[in-house]
Amino acid sequence: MTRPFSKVLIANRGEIALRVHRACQEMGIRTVAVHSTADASAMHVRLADESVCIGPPPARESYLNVAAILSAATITGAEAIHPGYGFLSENARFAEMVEAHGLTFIGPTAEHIRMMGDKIAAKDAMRRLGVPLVPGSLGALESLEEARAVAEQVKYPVLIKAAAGGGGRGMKVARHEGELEEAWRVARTEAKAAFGDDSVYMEKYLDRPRHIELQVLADTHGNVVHFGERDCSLQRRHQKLVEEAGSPVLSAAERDALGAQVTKALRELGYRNAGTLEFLWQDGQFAFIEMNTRLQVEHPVTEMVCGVDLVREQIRIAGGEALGYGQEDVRFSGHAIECRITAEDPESFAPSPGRVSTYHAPGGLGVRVDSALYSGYAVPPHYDSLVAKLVVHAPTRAGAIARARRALDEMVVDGIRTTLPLHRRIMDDPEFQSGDYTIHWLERFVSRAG
Amino acid sequence: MTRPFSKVLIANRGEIALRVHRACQEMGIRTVAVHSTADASAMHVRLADESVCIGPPPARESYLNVAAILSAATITGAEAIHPGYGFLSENARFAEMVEAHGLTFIGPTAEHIRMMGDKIAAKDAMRRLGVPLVPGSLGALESLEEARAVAEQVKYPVLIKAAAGGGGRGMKVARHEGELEEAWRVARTEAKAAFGDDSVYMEKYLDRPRHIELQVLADTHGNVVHFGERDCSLQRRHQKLVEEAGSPVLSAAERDALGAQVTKALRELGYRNAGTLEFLWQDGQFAFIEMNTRLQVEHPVTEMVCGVDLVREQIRIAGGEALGYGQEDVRFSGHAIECRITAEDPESFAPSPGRVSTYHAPGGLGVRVDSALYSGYAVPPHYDSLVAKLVVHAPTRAGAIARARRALDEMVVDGIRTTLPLHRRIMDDPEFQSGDYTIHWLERFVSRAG
Amino acid sequence: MSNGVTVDADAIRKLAEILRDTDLTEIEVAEKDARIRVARVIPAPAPAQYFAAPAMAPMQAMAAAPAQAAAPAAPAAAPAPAAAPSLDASHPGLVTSPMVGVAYLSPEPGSAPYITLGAKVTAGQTLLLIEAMKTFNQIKAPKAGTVTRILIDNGTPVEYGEPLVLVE
Amino acid sequence: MSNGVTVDADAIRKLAEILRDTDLTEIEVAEKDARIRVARVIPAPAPAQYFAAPAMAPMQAMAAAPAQAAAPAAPAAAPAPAAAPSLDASHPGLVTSPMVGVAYLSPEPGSAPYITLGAKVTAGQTLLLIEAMKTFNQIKAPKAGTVTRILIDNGTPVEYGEPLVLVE
Repeated sequence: MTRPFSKVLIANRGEIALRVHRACQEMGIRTVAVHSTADASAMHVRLADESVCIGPPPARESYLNVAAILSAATITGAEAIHPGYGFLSENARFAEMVEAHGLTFIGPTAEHIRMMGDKIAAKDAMRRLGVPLVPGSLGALESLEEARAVAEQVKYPVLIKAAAGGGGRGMKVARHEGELEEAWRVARTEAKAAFGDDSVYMEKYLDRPRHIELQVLADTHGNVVHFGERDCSLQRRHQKLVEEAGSPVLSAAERDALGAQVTKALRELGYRNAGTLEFLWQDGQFAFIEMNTRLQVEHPVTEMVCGVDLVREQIRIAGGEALGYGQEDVRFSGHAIECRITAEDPESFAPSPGRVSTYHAPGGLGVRVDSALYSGYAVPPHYDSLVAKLVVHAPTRAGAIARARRALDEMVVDGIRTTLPLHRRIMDDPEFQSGDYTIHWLERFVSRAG
Repeated sequence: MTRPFSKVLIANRGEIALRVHRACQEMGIRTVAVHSTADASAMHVRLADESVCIGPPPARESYLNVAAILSAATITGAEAIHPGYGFLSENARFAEMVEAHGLTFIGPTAEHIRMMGDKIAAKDAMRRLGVPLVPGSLGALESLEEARAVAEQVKYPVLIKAAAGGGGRGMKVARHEGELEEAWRVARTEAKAAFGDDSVYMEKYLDRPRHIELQVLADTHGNVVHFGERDCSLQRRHQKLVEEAGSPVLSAAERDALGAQVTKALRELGYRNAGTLEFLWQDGQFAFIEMNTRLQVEHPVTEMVCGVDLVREQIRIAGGEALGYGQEDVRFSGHAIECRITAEDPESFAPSPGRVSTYHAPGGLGVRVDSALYSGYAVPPHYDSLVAKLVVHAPTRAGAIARARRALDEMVVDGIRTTLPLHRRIMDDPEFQSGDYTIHWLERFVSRAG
Repeated sequence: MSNGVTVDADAIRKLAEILRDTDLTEIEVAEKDARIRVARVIPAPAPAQYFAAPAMAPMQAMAAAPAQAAAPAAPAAAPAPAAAPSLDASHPGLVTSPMVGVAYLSPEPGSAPYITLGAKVTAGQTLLLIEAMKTFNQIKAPKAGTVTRILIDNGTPVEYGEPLVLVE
Repeated sequence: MSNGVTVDADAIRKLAEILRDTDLTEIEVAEKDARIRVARVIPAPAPAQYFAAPAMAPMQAMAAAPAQAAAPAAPAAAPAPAAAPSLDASHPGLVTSPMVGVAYLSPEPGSAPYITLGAKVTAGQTLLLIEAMKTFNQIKAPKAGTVTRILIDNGTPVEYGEPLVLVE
């Protein structure tokens, strides 16, 4: 068996730390877990071969504490660091420091992380590389007059967005010319406040788009392969709740065409490791919105339909191995759905940390659970509310929905409130079952009586 | 979605009752669980849409109580009965009575169950149909002289077996002529005592065979498709412990050749529903030993490599639906391994029923657990010791073994003794990893120090 | 309560507190003639809470319904009120069903029932019939006594062990 | 409680503690007329027992090893004896590591250590160094007192919160 490293430090917590640990263990690689004092009895700490406490509960002093993590890698003799998602996973400076310490960062180069972290630079790059974009300004808007001109050109409604933005902050819609000036001002003020940078740019506002993203792997030998799309349109406040592979609206030919454009672009860019290009899709048109230079929460749905272990591939690539297969070897089989179960009230979405009195995972054919829960575990209040990902796979989309429904019925997380009831409602909903939904669907669904 | 029945009674318990329930629920079919008083709080009872207590703990008075089960079906309005494995699943009389009550038996015809239940009749049929057999007597031996003549012809060592046999009773080896007479006498005496019938037959004794079986589905429209082989050579006292799909020794061409012979035979036989033909394999030669006219415990490994839901297919076939696909549509992908976790001491194999204080199922990519356990459940002492099937799937056999190993490490069944430690040892063993083992391997492995 | 039992509430509460604090499940304190024993069951999660409760199923409803002797004859599959008065299954005069089937209170449709509430019965007297597999099985009184409850309606499906009649 | 039961809370709590330490499930103590009996149900396995214990990992060994002040300097990654005396992390005089790194007891290789067992220290006096990210961080005494335990060896890797020195 190939074993690119003998020891890997996992700079994360929760289900994704466990996910990386599992891949490492199956590859015969020893793991080092790092954890805050709040996570001393967490699953990723218990299962890891070694563990190092790196700080107090606040993430800033532990999971975002670069010095502590690098020290932990040094004293344990880890050869590489997997950042998971969130935390330091898209921190170019961290990636640089890891390499400066003679360790391998399991991810892209710092240069590419930085490029894709700047939303304007990312779009510039993708435009040059021939990836379709939302019509809009070619970079930051210098003035209100320029904004007005661009809006005339792409036609209202338009969206003004912070160049350094994310999470919906510094983002304003102008539905007609009369709304433009205020949208311009507010977006800039918010951008300045949130990111310390008031650069904004403009895009045509799509009123009923879907969020469709493409998973890519690139090795250090120039091979780039895509693993098809994920439809992540079911979002609430920009948080994905349910993801599917493939998208109910995409044909194999459309997937192939987009995949060819994207892999060509990343090959030219010299990108390496895992990456995801996010698109808005409306009326058959794709528009690039951003690229995530890391593993995504929803990567399992891709693994289910392609039969690939994306984390294993990330580690192999970081170790300098060639993919060893081409685009023609990637086959898509059946349909997969992921339900993100969070420790939140299923109606108010109020966080619900606390002790899990009983945890029982569903089982059987086509059911995968990625979770760091166990009976007796206390979900700490300091971190993300994601506690379990239920992933199902079946030959058809209808079969996957039926499987998700029965697995949700078997799943027990007692002692805290979770979004399990909401997921059951979604799976039962005829509109969801029809596949005809946009990124606005879930907000309306949630606001309906439970 | 197709729904051949609106309500199905599951005439079984434990993980297989749950397995059938899951398939029904995903098809939109309501389920009726039957149970003994010992199983009132069992998982299959809790999850079923309806449940009926059919008798006291002894299986003879509950799970083998035909009258109680048929009454339960009648009073609940079930349209079909799935027998699972064991209990009444290969009872031709039960299948007849189910049909006589106007219900559908989810399985083969009583005639075929009866034919395959008689080991001599089964071999006669398979011989006529061109399926390869172990060289031996053409039916029951009339006399010691005949036995001697057949043994001369097929060459020693030979095996004398009860016609009505099973479970190793009424089975004796004669390694040379001097041992024949005693083997003949003892086998007949045991056969008489165990089965009330002293008919015996003779087979060439294979000294280092593998147990390889072929999974078949046949609909009522003449379509017969096979789903490849399972290697079940890892047995202790004729009980399978670990199963793999595919077999480490079989090439795709050999699988295709055997599959073609078998599907042709079953098509001629007019067989329907699921069935498994068991073979001994040695030096590239297959020899039919028996056919199981039901779902097998180890069916999940086939499901993993073929992406088929065998229970769903059984139900569809029983509902009169055509398979809807041909042999060319069945694809084999990767490798699957099943570990049967039993409530037994991992060294002495002493049964260990009792309360499970903590049950924690492993998760992540390529891991499936079929188990009726939950934290707080008391494993009753009345029934089979199988408490969980851990099934893993990976692109390669080595990957599947590594995945099984890490999943076994994550799995927790506290409060009772289980064979989890034994399975960890097997996965770690270089000989098992090499794939070079026979049906005798496990007995020797187990007898080695733990 | 001059010569009865003195309930020393304070002492009991004190013991209960210790029990809670210490993870003990039982404390017994005895002194001369007095003895206090406090115990608690560690609330191992109750089985019934482990799983998403399935919709009340007909058979489960049936199991509960017969316990309400005074209830109007409801359709067998109608959901029973949740709080049907329960009867201890080990009650010595309780006659339970020895088989799965359909219970009949009279020998044939339209005829008088075998028993009525308050009737005196002798040991071995037929109380009702259970039809299973097209045969009618007589369910007999295990002892002489008075019929104090009839727990099933005529024509009700019954499961094994289900309470039928109380003879006291 | 003249004619009631005397609740000897101290005795009960003491018995509870013994019960916990010994894994017993019941203790009964009788003396003349008095009798105390305590029992407990062994709780569902504590979290630490839920999972197949991984091989003793270096860092876990490190966490345990420093507690043995008198032990000979063992290689950092050597497995620690299971029963290292434990120190309550909330002990007021305990100095714990504010960072992950490597602890050094002297300013430079070969020089005299900052402190020795039994030394008097003043508040703010440097006790040791922790190297993290190639910088050496002085760990200072939080209060004046006597060094009663030194819980790490020179050159030992330490994790966040790990006990270093006890000043009493």
